[in-house]
Amino acid sequence: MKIKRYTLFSLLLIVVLLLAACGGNTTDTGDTGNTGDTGNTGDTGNTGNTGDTGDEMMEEDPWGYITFAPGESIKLAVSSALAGGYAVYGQDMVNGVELAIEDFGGELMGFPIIVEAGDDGCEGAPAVTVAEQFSADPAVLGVIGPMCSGSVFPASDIYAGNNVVMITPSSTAVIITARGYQNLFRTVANDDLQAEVTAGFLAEDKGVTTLGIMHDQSLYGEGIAQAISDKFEAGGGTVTAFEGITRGETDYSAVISEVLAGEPEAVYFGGMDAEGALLINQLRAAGFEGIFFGPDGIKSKPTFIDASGGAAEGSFATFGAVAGAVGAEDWATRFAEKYGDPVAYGPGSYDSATIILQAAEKVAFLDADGNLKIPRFALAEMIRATPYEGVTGALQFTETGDLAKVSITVFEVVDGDFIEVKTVDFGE
Amino acid sequence: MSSILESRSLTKKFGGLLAVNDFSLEVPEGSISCIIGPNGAGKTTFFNCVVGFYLPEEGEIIFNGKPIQGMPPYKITGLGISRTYQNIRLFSNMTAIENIIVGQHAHTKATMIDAVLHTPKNRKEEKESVTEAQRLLEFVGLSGEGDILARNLPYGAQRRLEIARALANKPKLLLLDEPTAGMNPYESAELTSFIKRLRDELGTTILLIEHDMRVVMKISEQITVLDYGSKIAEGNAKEIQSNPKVIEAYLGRGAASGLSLSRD
Amino acid sequence: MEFDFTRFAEQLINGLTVGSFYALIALGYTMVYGVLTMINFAHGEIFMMGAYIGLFSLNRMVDAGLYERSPITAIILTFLAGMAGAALTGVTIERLAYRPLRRAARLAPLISAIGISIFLQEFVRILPAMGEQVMGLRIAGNPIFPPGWQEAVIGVLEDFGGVQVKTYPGIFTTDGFYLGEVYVTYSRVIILVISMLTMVGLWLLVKFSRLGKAMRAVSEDKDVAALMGINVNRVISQTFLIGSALAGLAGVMQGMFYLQIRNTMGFVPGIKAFTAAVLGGIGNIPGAMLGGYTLGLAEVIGIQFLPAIYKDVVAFGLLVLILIFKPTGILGEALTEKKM
Amino acid sequence: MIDEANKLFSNLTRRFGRQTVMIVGILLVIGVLVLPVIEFQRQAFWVRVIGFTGLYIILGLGLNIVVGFAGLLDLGYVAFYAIGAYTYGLLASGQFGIHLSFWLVLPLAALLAALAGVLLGIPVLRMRGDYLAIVTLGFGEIIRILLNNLRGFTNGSQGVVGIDKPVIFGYVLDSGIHFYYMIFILVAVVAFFSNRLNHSRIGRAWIAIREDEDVAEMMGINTTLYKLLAFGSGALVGGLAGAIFSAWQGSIFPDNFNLFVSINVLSLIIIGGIGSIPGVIVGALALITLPDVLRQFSDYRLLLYGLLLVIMMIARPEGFIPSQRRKLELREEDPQPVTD
Amino acid sequence: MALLEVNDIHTYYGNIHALKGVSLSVEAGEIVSLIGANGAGKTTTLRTISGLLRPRQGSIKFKGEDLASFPAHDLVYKGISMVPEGRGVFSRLTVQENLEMGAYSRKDNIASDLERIFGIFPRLKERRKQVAGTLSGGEQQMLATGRALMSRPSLLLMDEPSMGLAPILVEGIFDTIQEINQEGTTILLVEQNALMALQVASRGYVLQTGEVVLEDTAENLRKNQMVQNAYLGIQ
Repeated sequence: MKIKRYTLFSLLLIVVLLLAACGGNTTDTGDTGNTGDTGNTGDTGNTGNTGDTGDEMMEEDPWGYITFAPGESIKLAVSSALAGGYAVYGQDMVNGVELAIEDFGGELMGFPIIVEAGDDGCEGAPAVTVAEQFSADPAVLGVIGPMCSGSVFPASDIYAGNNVVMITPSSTAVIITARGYQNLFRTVANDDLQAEVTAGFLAEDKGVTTLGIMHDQSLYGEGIAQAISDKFEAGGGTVTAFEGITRGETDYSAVISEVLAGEPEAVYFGGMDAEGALLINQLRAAGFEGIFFGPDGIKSKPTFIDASGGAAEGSFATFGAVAGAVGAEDWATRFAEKYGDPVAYGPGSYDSATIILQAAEKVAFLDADGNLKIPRFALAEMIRATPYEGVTGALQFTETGDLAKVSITVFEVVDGDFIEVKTVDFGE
Repeated sequence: MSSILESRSLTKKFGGLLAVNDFSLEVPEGSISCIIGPNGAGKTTFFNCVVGFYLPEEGEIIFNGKPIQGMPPYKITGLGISRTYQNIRLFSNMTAIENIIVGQHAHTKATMIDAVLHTPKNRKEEKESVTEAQRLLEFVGLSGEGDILARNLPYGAQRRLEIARALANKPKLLLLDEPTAGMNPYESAELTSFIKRLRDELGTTILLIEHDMRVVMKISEQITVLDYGSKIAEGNAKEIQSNPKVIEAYLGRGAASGLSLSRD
Repeated sequence: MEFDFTRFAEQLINGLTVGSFYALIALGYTMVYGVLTMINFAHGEIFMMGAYIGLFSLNRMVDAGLYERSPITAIILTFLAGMAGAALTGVTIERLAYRPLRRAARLAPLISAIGISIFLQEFVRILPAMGEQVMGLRIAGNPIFPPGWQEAVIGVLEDFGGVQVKTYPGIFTTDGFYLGEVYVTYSRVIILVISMLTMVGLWLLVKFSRLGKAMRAVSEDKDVAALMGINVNRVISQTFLIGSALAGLAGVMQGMFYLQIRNTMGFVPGIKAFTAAVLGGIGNIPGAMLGGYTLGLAEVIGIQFLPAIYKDVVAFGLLVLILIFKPTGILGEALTEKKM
Repeated sequence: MIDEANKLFSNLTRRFGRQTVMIVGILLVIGVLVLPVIEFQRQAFWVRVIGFTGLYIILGLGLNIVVGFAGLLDLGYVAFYAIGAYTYGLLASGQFGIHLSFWLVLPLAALLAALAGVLLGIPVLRMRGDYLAIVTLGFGEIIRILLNNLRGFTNGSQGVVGIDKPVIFGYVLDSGIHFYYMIFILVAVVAFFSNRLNHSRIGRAWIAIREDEDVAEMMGINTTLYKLLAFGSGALVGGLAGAIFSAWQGSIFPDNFNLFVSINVLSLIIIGGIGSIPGVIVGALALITLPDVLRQFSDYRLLLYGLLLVIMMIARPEGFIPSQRRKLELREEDPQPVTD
Repeated sequence: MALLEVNDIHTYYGNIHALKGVSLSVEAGEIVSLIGANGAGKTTTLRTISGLLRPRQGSIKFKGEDLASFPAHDLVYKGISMVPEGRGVFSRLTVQENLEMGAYSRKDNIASDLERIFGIFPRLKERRKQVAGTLSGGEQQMLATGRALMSRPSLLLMDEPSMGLAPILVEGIFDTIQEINQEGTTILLVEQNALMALQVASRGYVLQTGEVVLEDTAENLRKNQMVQNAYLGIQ
């Protein structure tokens, strides 16, 4: 009995400590003056909450208004994986949004802006719950995310039904934007465009005729791998192998042996950075000397290049952004100082957040009582109408929410960093 | 008397070990018969072969004129063979009455649909099961203790409950494996007369394994002695007691005198 | 594809390497199962903790220049640190999360273990962030901890865990030698040698040492073992200690030879090793080793004939097949199945 | 259910007084039913959260038949959920251009899942305890891998999207509230039936198998058949839940059906009190609702979840509302066991 | 001073009050028998003395030392050893390993003790390499007894050594008990076979529903009418 009580006590103690630790992180709940250890926004005594939008203005915006009483905070929401295996990317997104708010000045017409992050675990079901949460919250200005295509599908139904603007910085699946939602945008190129550039680069610039393809069996990885396979074969090349690996394993030598048995000149991997690092390392150990190529998911210095033990040297990756875009270098330095090197979606999230904030600034107004009002439909239209210069390049949306102009850049790993090799522009 | 159970040249091996070796036995219908023998002689193994728990390598087991070896235990039970265990194996977290109701399984018919929809058939059957179970509890002297969890019953009551559960199957043949194990002479004498009553009142044939010679000699009409899986003797109590082979292998001289010491 | 002997031989070596990891981790499952008849679902996370603690120590030795001066010493010390760290984790878990449930239902410790597994994964990930928040706590607007501490503590925590993948320094290269036509890297040979030596050592320990016999006695009957004068709790702790140390060894090996470690790295090997332990007959030590290698080889042989995505299907299919014919695993005793 | 509810009721009344319990109970039931009707600010969120909890209650009730009633440890329950979901997804979406009615596919999904349950049951019948656990776990993984890789059939990792919403008399059920009511009707139906099953000849046979399989067979119980019945009924319920999930969600991906779902469902029935129907509800509230309520602790969510599992198990190894019978099974009654 | 002094112990299983104040004593060199019906508390008494169960009340003194604070595994070091009910051999260990486990509490050379046990039970010597699970019931009983002796106990607790054994083996078991006793080991014996038990013992206690109802010399107990009726099967 003694042991049991003691155990319980210690466990409870841990919980209390954790809750205390969590307590330090109340920037998102906004109902207490916060202790603010993360750089954003100050102490705002929150007074009650205003529920509904002002009736008298309803007819003016077909989607209604987001209204803030004086002193209330504007929430910029992030839906992503914040715990579990994909949290590294989700955290990156939150960091990007945080930095965007800071650069924006931390407030909009005197109303403080805060980040509200929701954990969707990169999965459909919780993403819908998060979407219901954000949609039901009258203080949410817009949503950055969800990160994974599997979450975007079901969650976007909810956001669309509630007229909440969302921009995903990461979901590349082609059909996401094909459903006619007017509230949905993305700041990345879709799989087809990436595949076109990759296949073209491999076949024309590098003269590759045989390609072995691997993927991580995920929606993202297999999707892009399939697109590459189609484009490469359409261009007259031969795909010697199309094999999947299991995320979470470490020794991929067996699959590699099978892929190399077809003696491909190049190997493409549809998947993320961490597995990419393991693969390139083991490919080289297995004697492969050809080209290794991957999508934006592997374009990460810390988790691909640094984690590969030098084997990544000479590998290629595409990224849907202009290298050396205005201020990008300076931005990257500032980001790194604050949070460490961006992993993957930090820049895209930064741009997405800034786009929403800039559009909001243009459509927002104060009513007679001093409430801040943001018309929802006008906000979406403003986002669509306004060209934007960001750290990932010049962005401009189409009717469907895709990028009108996309630049896809091929990077090569040289001396332990990504160097721009070639940029292809799409759109007018 | 015809035999209800017959074993013909039965052989059961475990690896290289011959647990039961070319064993033939006839159990007369309506008798109380007994198998004795040293530990590891193959008595319980034989029981396990009869109820279908083990598949014998050779030989036949005939129950009521039909071969039953190779049939699954639940089917053999359905034919009318029940058993108890050396170290009581009740469903210890079920109540006494539930134990008996489970014992009636082979005779009840309710299907999943009946159970879910509470059909009249199901209700009638449930009612009858409870009545029958209560009757059996009374028979073994446990009336009023139906709602006690089996494992909370005293040892002797557990033995009787196990027999009641076996009886719920309305067996024609009841196999009892060391029913008096762990009982003192007083308790085992009580159980012995109960077993006799069983046969006399219900007409159930009884085959038991037993170490307590006082019990064996008192109630057995036929005694079979097993040693190393083979039959070494068969006969009535007197014949067995004086059989030199049995004394040598099993009883021992002292035990024989011990029997007389008990002035039985 | 026609049969290619060289590739087949290559795959066998791949299978043995992977099998070594499975076997080392499976041993912990099987040992714990032996003494407690519980599935220690958190065992994969103990493996992960070993890798993290190993890396943390290695970084310290690099900082101190020890690695420069004597790489071999540093590597050995890294292994020892990883093993010790994993062992400590295992023993602590047993003490806090399993021992109070020793007499509870069989599934209670399983759920507790699942809880611990999730907790450890998240703990390692969140540690730096948590440190930052705890260090940032204020009373009446004044920080509780002096700023100097904050930096040091957060630095240490960030060096230990965090959300990002961590990388061991590339100590072992992709160098190797040709065995006939088959290219074998030195690192694979080292993995095989270390694993096999460890396992033989363990086998000898369990077979012949006083502790080994005590472990076997405890696994059969705790009460009677206590009557022999065996301190049952201590033996259980020691079992966790040894099993966890083996997982720690595997964890450090993973880091050394595959470079990359992360907080979720325990999950897949954990499930596979559990499979291997059952395959060999859970509770049986040689069974776990055999199960590990069988599984590793089955996977590589399987993908010679099927697409690689079906590798796990092959693994589980083999398990089902073996259990159908031998319900207690390859070396499991049939004796326990139907004893009367 | 009625018996258990009565017992629960009398327990609670003893502790809190009859009136309080009645009032709280009535308020709870009304709250659940009325929640979607009254308007309040975060209503849609709450409807989603409670509705989703309801879905897990259904899953819990289904798995409870297998684990709680029949005592078969199933770690691959998600497979049946997946089969139900994909049955509806494939037969009512653009995937094959088939758009069958939800009401037609719902029973079909249940039957297919039940069939899969029986098919899984056949090879694993002879296995006991932990062997069963790993094989069922493997089965769940195999189903997920197949869903992920049978690309021509399931569209692989790219999932099935644009799944039809159910239509009733020309009225499309597309809001969360519709699904909310649909789910709670099903909760009531499944709870009612599973309770009747438990207190029937079938239920008693399951208990007997759980207690002592060999003896159960000696009672004339065809253990093979009854185990299959348990697997089949549990799977059937899982299939129903899956079909509703896929209609509600509108898109499904293999990743929705990972091992964590099985673990979650198992944990909730054990935390609630295995074998107990009110227990399943409480367990779901603790493990499904609570984490959603604690959303503001986003990055600590899983960490707390893991810790919660451990603490709840240690505090109440028999679960919050154990079934009367299980309560007795779970607690060994030895006084101060010394060898622990 | 008695070797073992049990004073008014109360032991519970959950809420079940199993021992309701049992007191007994064993002098050095004696064989003392505990007899009683099933559920009378005989085994519980032995398990409480050996430390596997803890009394809620009462004291147990061995060689004058209170045993309350010692866990079961420490008692072996003090000189108490037990042959548990149902024998409890480690079925996957060999005969020799089982015997070695018996000497777990000792660090000195055990070879001579092994020889001594093999002297008492030559059957065990023949089977020393055999796994204990394959032994017959009688051999397992020998092994359990031999194993308990390996710790060189001053007090040996034996729980139902004759249970489930063929009559011919039962004799041998009681012969051995006397032999062990003559070599200087004190024995506390729980036996269903009261007849035999009272023949080898010098004194005895009769337990009924957790209480001692009778204590006397073995000879007197054998003559006692109540004992004859209830436990010796003599009517």
